Amino acid sequence: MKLRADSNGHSYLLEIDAVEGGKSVAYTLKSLETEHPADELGGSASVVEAMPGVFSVLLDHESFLVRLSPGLDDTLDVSLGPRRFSISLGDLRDHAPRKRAASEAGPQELRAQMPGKVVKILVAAGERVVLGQGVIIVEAMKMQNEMKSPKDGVVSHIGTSEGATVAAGATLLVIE
Amino acid sequence: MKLRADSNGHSYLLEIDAVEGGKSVAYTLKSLETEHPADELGGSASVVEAMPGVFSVLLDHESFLVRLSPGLDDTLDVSLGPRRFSISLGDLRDHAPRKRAASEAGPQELRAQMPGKVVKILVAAGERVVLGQGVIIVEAMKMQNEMKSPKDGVVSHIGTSEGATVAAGATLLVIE
Amino acid sequence: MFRKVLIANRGEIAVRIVRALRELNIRSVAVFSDADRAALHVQMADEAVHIGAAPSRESYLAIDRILGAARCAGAEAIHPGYGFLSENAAFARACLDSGIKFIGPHWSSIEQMGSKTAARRVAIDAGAPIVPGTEQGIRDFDEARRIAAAIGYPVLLKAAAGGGGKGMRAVHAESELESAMRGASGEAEQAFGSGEVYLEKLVQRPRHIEVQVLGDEHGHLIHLGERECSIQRRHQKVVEESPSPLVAEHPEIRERIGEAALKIARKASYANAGTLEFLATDSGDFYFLEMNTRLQVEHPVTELVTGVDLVRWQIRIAAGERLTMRQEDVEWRGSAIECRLYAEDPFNNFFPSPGRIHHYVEPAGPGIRMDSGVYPGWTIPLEYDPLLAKLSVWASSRPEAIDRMRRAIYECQITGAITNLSLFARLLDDPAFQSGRLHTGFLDSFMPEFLAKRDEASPEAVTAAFLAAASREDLTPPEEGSGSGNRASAWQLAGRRGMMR
Amino acid sequence: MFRKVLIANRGEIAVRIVRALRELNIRSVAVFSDADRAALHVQMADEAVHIGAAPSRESYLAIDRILGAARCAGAEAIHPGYGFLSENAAFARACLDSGIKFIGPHWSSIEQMGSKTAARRVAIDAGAPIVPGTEQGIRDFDEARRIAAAIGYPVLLKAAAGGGGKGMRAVHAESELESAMRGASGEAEQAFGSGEVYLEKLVQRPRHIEVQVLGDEHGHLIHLGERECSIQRRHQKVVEESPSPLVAEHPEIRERIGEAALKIARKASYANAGTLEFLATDSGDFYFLEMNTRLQVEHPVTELVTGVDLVRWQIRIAAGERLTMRQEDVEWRGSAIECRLYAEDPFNNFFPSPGRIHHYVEPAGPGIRMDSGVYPGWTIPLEYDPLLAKLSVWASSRPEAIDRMRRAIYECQITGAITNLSLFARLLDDPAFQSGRLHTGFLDSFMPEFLAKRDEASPEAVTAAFLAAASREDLTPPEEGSGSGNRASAWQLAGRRGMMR
Repeated sequence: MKLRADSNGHSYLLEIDAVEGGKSVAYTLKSLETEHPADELGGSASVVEAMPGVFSVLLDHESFLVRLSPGLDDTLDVSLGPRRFSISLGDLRDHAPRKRAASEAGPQELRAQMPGKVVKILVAAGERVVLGQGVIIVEAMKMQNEMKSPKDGVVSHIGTSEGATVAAGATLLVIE
Repeated sequence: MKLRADSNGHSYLLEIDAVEGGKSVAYTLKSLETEHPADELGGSASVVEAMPGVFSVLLDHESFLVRLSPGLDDTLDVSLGPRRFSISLGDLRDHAPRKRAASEAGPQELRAQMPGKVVKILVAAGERVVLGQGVIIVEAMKMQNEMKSPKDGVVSHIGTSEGATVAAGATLLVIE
Repeated sequence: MFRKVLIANRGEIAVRIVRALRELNIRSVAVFSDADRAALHVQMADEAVHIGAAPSRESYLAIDRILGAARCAGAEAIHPGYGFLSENAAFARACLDSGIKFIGPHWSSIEQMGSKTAARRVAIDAGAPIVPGTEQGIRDFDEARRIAAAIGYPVLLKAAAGGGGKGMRAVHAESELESAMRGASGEAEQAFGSGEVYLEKLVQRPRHIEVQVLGDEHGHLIHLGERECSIQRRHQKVVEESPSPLVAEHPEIRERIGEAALKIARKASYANAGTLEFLATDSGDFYFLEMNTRLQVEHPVTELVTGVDLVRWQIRIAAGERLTMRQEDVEWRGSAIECRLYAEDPFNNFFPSPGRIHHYVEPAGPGIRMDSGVYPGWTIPLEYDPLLAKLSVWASSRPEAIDRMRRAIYECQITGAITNLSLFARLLDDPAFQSGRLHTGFLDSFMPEFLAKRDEASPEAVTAAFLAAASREDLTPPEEGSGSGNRASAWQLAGRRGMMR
Repeated sequence: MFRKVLIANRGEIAVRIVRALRELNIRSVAVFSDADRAALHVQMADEAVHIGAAPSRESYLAIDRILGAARCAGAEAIHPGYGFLSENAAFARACLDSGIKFIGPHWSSIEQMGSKTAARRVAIDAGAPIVPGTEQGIRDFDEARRIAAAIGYPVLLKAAAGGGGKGMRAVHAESELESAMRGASGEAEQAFGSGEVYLEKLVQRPRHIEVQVLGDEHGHLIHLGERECSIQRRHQKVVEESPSPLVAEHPEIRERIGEAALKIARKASYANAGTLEFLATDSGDFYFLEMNTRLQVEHPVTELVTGVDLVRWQIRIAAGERLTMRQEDVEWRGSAIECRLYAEDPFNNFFPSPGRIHHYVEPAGPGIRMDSGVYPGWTIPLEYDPLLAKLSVWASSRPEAIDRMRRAIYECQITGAITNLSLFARLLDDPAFQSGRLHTGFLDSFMPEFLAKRDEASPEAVTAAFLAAASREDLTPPEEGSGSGNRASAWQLAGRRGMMR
């Protein structure tokens, strides 16, 4: 079986095949990026779900304890020893590489990264701002965070007000 | 709302009513046993399920951390600090007190208390046995357990064989 | 001894105090706000009383509500933990007036030592070293030159009227003094309307070293050695250890700094647990900064190296018991380190990251102590500080303690909220940290290096994650020629049953 | 130092060794049988190799398979843990022959000290006390009287040919000797076909006290004091502690018993970690019983009081390092207790109770050490011993350690399998246990009292459980006049949403 697998902005082809006996599978992982071909990995693997969301994976002898939790969009957050990263699995025919980061061109939404309270809005709608300029202060857990403009532009929309409680992901400002 | 509640062979009437504001309920607990009337308990309670199966219960100020797991039949196993006990909830109209223990009259099934291997059967079908006589040896976790006859009687049926692996609850012998 | 004690706090420290009370066979009473009904300290205490709304000022900081809860539950004493009301002299006094024992020093000690200037005067009276300098403005260059020569270069010129770095100049030699004075004075004039400046010894790359003291209410006072808390960010401690690597190198410092701490504490007639903070230099000089008249967050490292249970003693002392240890009975063994696990993202300017904790695994085994206020499934409230748990280790030497902490960090799993675990993993690997050359600016100078290199997972680790995800995804086979959206079950084809047995 | 070490074991001890290896920056290789693919030690190790079917003789006892796994993974050394192959001289020798370092004593020490009679001869040669008596049969009453007088009453008459209590008589005074000899001899004749009896000193209500020794491969050997393991059932230890309450009362015993242990270990040219078991009396006499040439289950209590990491040292010693501690460097601090958590039902003759672990909460906080081989959701295999975890505590005194252990037992939650936690809860409350008057028959004499009084939950606790259950039961309202089976939702009517917020 072939799957498209993405992690950290890299795309791979993951191929999994049954092995006689059923205790393990054979797998190969190849980069889908022609410009940066990763070394091909392959071998035999065994996977058991020890607890919900907790998987013991043996790649040949190497032991990995993988914890999966739901991430943003279609991704899964992975916790593996001291490492944290995101992955997603999908149909192989999704050829386009995933967007690495939002493009700097066009309108950009500044979103709340976590639930909190809007302490102060430092700009007005229509105001011109520069990259890195503080535009809004949000507070959570006794800490204030001054969020910066992601680009040079104009504040085209303010989606919240001072004193408001915002949910994670809520649009605070749009900068065009 | 009225419920019938059983624990450790005792039956109670549990009554739960909503309280203004919805953060707690009023409850009363009365014994259903006229011969042994327990003190009536009552007051206000708050219950939150902190994790699946783990409940923080406040009876007025007193704090209880209750863990519930599925028990035998319709019961729930309760773990509360160092205490372990079983409870069940049901319809108030189940008036009959729960059976305390199997009666000594009539045929009795000797069941495996846990999964294990039958090491030796010490009696033959039709053999007469006395209360407390060893009848079968079952092994698990490197330990052998000689199971005893629960009564004087005759071995009417042997439901397993030496060397067999038995599941928890499997009938090993019947003694009439 | 008390029969029932109320804990006027929340989180890991409330849990710590519940544990101490249970070991003393004393009933514990937790208090909780609207945001904390499901919190761990409520679950673990014997009793719990609701005291108000989520904002601290309406619950954990509301003196009347806490005293009301104590009266209502019949508590004979209150342990304030740290933070909240723990250094509030008015609260300690209100407890006294209500006939409830405050587990801590007398309110007058809190009042006296809670003021930095009053505490500084106590230290001076006690003959303990403070950062040398003038507290009044300097009249002219001649006076400045005389004073600077007396305290020794480098010195710091500071605006008498202000703060925040304005009107401040470091001066490393007399030749720089005159021009620095002009600059500082001019800047101060502009910023604060007064050009007055004063002189202080410049402590370069200082270490933050503090001394734990413990005294009973019968006048017996001892110290339990030092903790080094130089790894901090914005004056927030992040990693603490005992012994200080500096003291490990120069053991005589412990006696000197301990004696200085005792002098100050004695002068303040201090009872119960308290901490005296010092700035120290690598050459072994130290200067009193301030006193914390309460239990410290980082008390476990002292408990681990001395074997003294500070919270147990706090309670016993408050109950009037005598401290049975003499100074010469205190022995230090091995090395202890504490990492504070915060729900904050070190890759995003340490912004708090509350959320619902999904996976939660505490490290265990030899030499590990976990003091936690959280559990899996719990949603971290927005209203309080982001300290989730304290992970402490003990080992027979500092290098072994570092090895053990790295192992513990490897085992520790918290998902659902972003934590600073990744920072510790890298910090413990840092050769400068390992060498013990610490100072209060250490973490700030480490951060660029940390941020520049975000750990990449190995290709094998990523593959393992892919295989784990594929084993549970309910992928349906793609239909011939159809678009995306239909997917194949890797595991159906690969024999899921066999793999999952 | 090794780069990779294989652990020829499973369960908590395999996890313990993984942790030590990780702290030493050595890669760990677990091995597993068919029954253990999902076991914790497989999850925690860096590598894991399947070695065979569930029965131990086809996996954990299969020397060739374990050596094969070590070769295949490229491991340079093997740690055998305890049990399984840990005292198998042939295995240790096969490791040597395969060029793989066995982390333990030389195979010849295992062979010599593994035989009780050979070990007894070593002890005699070393001048260490063994239970005094004759090993040959007694010819006549006169000889018996002479020997009994020499070793002192009470004495034990034992059948030379048998065991199991047959032909055994305790004799408390010379006046009883002649009749006892006739009785014992007659019974022995009947039971074993030989009336020959011999005499041994009767150790009454003996304590089981053992001494931990640690030696390097360069001839340097020290002892780390004693552990008291008198709380046992069928020679299976259940609770262990250090110091022994007897030694705490008579501190000079430690030096004497430690010196006796060292004499024996030196005579056997012993290297690595080992334990010498003694029977001891309340008057401070002790007699060598046997030696365990491996790490003990109960090693954590020694680690907690001495601060010495035994597993770390085992590995370092096997790598050829010198033991840097001298005997006079060893210091004992405070008191440690270990409870072995078994999946067995103390109310049902300790019958094993495997099952799927549902809830699993490890105690934490100050002074707690948990060494576990299990996790929630794991199904305990049938094939191996029922030890789930070891809960150890340290505190500054034995009473405080008992208080702490009670607190820890209160926090510890294991559901889905029946465990012996309830036994510990009651044992720790027992005044005789608290007084430290222990002997190997203690638990047997405690059991009737334990079984007679099954703890009843308080009415409040039962009510709390009812309310918890009612809050989640999906009870549908009973239909008017219908039979049972339809039930009402308590929470719907009582405002579930409000209560569950």
